[in-house]
Amino acid sequence: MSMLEIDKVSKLYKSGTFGGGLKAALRQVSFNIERGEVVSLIGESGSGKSTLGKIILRLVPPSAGCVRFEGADITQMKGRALHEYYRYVQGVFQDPFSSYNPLYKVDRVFDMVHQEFFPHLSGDEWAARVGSALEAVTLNPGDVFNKFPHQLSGGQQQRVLVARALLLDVKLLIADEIISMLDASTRVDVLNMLVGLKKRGLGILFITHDLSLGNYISDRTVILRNGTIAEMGLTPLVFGNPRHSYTVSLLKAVPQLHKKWEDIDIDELLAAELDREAPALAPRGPESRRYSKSSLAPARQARAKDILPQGEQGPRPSLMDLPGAPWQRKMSSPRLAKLLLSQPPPELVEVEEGHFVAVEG
Amino acid sequence: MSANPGPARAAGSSTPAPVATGSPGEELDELPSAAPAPQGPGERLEKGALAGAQAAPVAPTPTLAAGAPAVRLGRQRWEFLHYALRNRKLVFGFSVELVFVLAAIFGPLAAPYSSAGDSSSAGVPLKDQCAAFFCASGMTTHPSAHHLLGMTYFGGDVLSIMLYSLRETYLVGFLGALFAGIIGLALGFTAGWRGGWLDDILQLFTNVVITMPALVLLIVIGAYVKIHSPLFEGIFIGATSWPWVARAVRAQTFTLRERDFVDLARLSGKGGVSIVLKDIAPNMASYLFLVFILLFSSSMLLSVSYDFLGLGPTNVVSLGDMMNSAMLWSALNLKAWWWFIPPGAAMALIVFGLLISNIGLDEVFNPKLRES
Amino acid sequence: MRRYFARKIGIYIVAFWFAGTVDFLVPRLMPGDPVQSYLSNFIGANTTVTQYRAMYSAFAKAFGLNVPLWDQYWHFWDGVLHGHMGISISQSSLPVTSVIRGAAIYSLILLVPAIVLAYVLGNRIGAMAARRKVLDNTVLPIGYLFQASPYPWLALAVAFYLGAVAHWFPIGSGYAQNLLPSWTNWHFIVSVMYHWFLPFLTVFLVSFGGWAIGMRSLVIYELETDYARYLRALGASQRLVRRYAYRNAALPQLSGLAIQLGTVIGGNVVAEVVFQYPGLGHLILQAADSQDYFLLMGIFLFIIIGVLVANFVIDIAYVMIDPRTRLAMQGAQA
Amino acid sequence: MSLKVDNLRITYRTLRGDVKAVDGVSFSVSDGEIMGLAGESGCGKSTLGNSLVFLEGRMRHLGGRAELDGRELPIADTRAMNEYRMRQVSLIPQYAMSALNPTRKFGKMAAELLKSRGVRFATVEEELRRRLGLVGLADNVLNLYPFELSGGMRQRATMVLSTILNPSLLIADEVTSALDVSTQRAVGEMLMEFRERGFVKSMIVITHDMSILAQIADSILVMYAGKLAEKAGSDTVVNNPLHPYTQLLLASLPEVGVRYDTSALVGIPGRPPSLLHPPAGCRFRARCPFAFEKCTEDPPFMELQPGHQVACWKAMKDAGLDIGPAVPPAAAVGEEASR
Repeated sequence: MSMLEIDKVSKLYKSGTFGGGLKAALRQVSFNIERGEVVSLIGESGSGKSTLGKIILRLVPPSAGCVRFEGADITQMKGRALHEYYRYVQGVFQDPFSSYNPLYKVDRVFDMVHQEFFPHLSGDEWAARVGSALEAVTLNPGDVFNKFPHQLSGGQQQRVLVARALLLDVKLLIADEIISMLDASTRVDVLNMLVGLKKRGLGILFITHDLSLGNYISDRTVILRNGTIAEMGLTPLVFGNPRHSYTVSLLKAVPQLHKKWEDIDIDELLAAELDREAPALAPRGPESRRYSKSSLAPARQARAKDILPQGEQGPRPSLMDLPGAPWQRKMSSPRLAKLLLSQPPPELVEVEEGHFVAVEG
Repeated sequence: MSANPGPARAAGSSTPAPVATGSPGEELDELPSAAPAPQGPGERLEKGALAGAQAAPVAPTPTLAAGAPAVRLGRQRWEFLHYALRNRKLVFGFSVELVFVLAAIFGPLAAPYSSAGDSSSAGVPLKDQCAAFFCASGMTTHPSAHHLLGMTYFGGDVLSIMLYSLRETYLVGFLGALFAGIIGLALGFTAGWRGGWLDDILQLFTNVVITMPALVLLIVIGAYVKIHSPLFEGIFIGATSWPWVARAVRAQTFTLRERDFVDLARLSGKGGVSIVLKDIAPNMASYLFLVFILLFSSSMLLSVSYDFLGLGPTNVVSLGDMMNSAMLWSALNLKAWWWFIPPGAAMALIVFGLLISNIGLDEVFNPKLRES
Repeated sequence: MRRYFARKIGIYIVAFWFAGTVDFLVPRLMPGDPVQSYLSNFIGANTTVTQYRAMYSAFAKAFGLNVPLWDQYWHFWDGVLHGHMGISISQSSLPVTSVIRGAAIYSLILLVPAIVLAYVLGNRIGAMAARRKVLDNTVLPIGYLFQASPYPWLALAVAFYLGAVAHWFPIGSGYAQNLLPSWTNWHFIVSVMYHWFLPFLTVFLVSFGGWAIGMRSLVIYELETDYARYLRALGASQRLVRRYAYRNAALPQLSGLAIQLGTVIGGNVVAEVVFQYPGLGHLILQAADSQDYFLLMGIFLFIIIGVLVANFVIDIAYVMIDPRTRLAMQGAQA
Repeated sequence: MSLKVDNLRITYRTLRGDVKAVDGVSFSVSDGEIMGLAGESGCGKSTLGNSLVFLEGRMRHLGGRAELDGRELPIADTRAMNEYRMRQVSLIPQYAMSALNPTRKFGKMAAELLKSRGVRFATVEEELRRRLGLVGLADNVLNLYPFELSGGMRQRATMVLSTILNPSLLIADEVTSALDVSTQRAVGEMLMEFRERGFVKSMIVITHDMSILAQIADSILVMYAGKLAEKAGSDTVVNNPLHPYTQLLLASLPEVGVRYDTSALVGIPGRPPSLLHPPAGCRFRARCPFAFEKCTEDPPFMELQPGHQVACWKAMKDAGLDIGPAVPPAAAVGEEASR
């Protein structure tokens, strides 16, 4: 049994100004996380990666599917059980500053854990625990105690939050873009610290949009696109031998210091992109993907224009506007939701051992 | 904090939250992933609602509805004090308030014509015969050395009556603000925190109450039951003036709820009530303080109107009552301006002082305004 | 669009139902017996108990109070929806609806121009204050002073200085007492206008300051937004930037107008009472004093209807001027 | 020589005092050059870039000058500067996604903006449409409100509008920061295309992301704590950095293919100094592993190799320059005080 099993998790959001539409943030996503494993969940904005993180942390309920932690379905947990769950699964978020209530001193994040989970521990015992947790994240207690959050650097803030999680008997840490707001010079230290924790047996779900970071740190990689898994597997396989065109195009778009974009064939990238657009059911994607198609050379553009969905010419199409969709505007949300959820995601095929790719087209 | 009009901006950009480094330098520069402030119509509507709410009771100080500041309060208390003492508006407003509050507290003791024989009940003279407590000469008189603000038709000393009235007006204002604040906070927090159908229902309720003209409603109710005490008047005022508070608090809660520290508190096993009280509410503290000031002013103004129309408590005298009897006993025709101008002016000055200190506080809370 | 308005109308229906129910329940749930207190006006020293009982049951029947509460409630709404609001006892036993009609016209000619003018002028001047220091330093304190003034005081001061002392305008009544109300009589209309001015001025002043102050802050806020920064960075004229700021600031002000209505009506009641102006505000207070319950209920419901209609008009106006609401509601995005 | 900035000093007013965000900065950008301006948050790069277009409320010009195409930019004079904005020097702001008036159709806003700059919309409308097409926006965006466009579409519309009058210099402030990788590439290529098509002559691209600059910039200027650290051609900066800060920064960037188990990276310990009261001498001194006594003195921004300028005593020493004896700290302090 895996430590964490994500089983056909779907999430629908209401969209549109007056909540008339529905958008599928996740569609039947399934994968597991083993004990002590670092899994990176990579996706662009709108891919549903943060939503999945929040579902695992029980901050957002899934629309369908379930998440099991050591066999127990966490989506049904309440009260005591949920409280206990948080003993083992914790999270750190993207914006370190926003993670602290600016009115309180940094110590409060530790105090809350003390009150809620270890009320029986005396002050001294607790201080000793906090000390060793801080040590694990290579922080000096004197640097953080009795300070307000704004007096710490972003890197320190994130370390404190990781230390807070370590105070519990944490087995899985959801790290949601935890270094994307840090300065380049301090990022890698936080990454290295996570690696150190992994060596102590901590499982980590490392959520990021940055492929190089995912590659740097993880054992396994899940590439999420528009709420479905495009490719997943052992990190060296996914990055060394990407099989899904989306993964390929992402890798090619990553700005690199020593390899110019020009040396990467944009046409190939474009073709892959357009192929992906074909199925009418592709839920409304992040607009972002779309402009990789709008490369500037007129010839290419003309080509792109013929095949582009209408959205590029005007407002983005909502799921409901897509031509050929079996439903139109008048359908009530519950039915629409059912339809959306019943659409199976692309099938995952194991192309080599430990490497799964979604079947395209 | 959240999204509303005012130099301090909403959601995305308002909080000058240092993101990456936390060094003093951070405020000047790029916050790489700072999301652009949302521009959806939803936000707009909410903003409008708030602005209107602001406009409604007394002073629309949209800056505070912009809800920027709170954060600063806890962060640099000394800094807050530093700017507070240097803010002329704040100092002016608070001085005015201090004078009137002192007058309300000690005034009756010092009133030149307080009833000598009945000092224990000096604060509650019956209103139409109140004159009897003070003096008994006969006709309205101009202000003079003996009667600084003149005398009423019944020979009451205007200054003395006013000093007694201040207490009642303050009391009703305070009670009204208190009740409106309690209702508004409770509903606003509940709706904002829980969301979903409960939010829908509470919003519907809020929207319904907001359309009710309070004064007219009170006339209807007053036709059947007389308001006998300042407490009742305060409750009534509170019961009709909370909706904009509820809306504003709801909107603020909505934005604060999205903050990561709220999620972190949940991950720490905290319950909803505790999170609202310990994490969300304190972050609105400065805003709530300003809200209370606005409520206080609007409650006092409302109570003056009620009392003026004879809908107020029957057994105490208030500033509104003074104007009421002035009108009833044709002070206009008698050209006895001293009968109604001073009480109204006192009221106006009190509220003016509150509004000005409100702006001052806003400037102190909100660093962006401080600059200019 | 339909969805939006359906929602809004839903709110209005609930608001109307709420007001009606308050209207219905207050006399029935409040301590004291309205019939009894009403009868006390007629009872002389020589009224016998039998007479009293007969009178009581007659009036209870007339008021419809002799049937179970649910039936009363049913009748009440039936009456309201058919425009049967009973008869006014204090106003020569005329039907309540016609009494209201007679007074409503006075209130409307007072309120509508005052609200519109205060809104338009207040916004203009507020926007101007946002950019002119001199104006700012004068408009702002004056605006706050108006806001801080209690309505009765404002009304009394206007009445006293412009009426009783300066004799520029009359105070008391809505027209010269020697004229019979007739909206075709030129003299009468002039007289109405003449009497109308001071209460109008009062109601105008009541809300003027608030708009000016609100607009000033909103414009200042808009001038700090990203689009304004961008325009300035590209060297757009101050005029353009201000015009955009003004237009965008006008939107929240408009929804503020809806919320303000209750307050303005309160100010209006006070002004009508001070000036003895024969509008609904004056009338409702009279009805309350003379315990003319049908009239009281009728006016209350009428005012609520007025507020709701005004709200609806504002909703429509908002949708017309804010493209975001308008287009979003056409389902372009939904 | 398109842009020449000489000893520019800009402060930024905050509650705690004036932040010396740009502290004596001199550099130049030639015609047709895309200069990347890199640095971590709070180093003053945005302030520097924005000050060349529009000094916002809290920014103050303390000294120094900027010259564009031989004419001095009156950067301290907001009014006089107006004439240059959009025509000579233009900006794609960091907030490009929210830079359009929410209640005006894009076309109408563009027309009104141009009219207020004395340009008849009709004369540029055709070109505007053409350029919108170039960035993948169809004609009808002119008839749409900003909220009908996605964030990325708004950003591109802003890019086109900012450059429609073919400014000599364009400041692009963090235009790629909030974007996904595939989008970053598209936007980066658009910027290059703008230059190639002559929509803008030269460009300053401000970003914290060195790898983007490695892709699109001709030269890179690295800032640290309000001062210039290094400037050179982008290949030189990436492959042959001379300033320890640049070296360490580049070494800490994970790249695709780098894994911790094969080649662990290290960051730079410490944090940048506060710019309220910046320390004397080299500002990177406290974090620099190579710091020596001389570093208590302010290093000059020197051209050590053709086209390669660095402000670092160690680099100068390595280049065989005589940097003179280290001034004893006490004397340095005294000198500081006497100024």
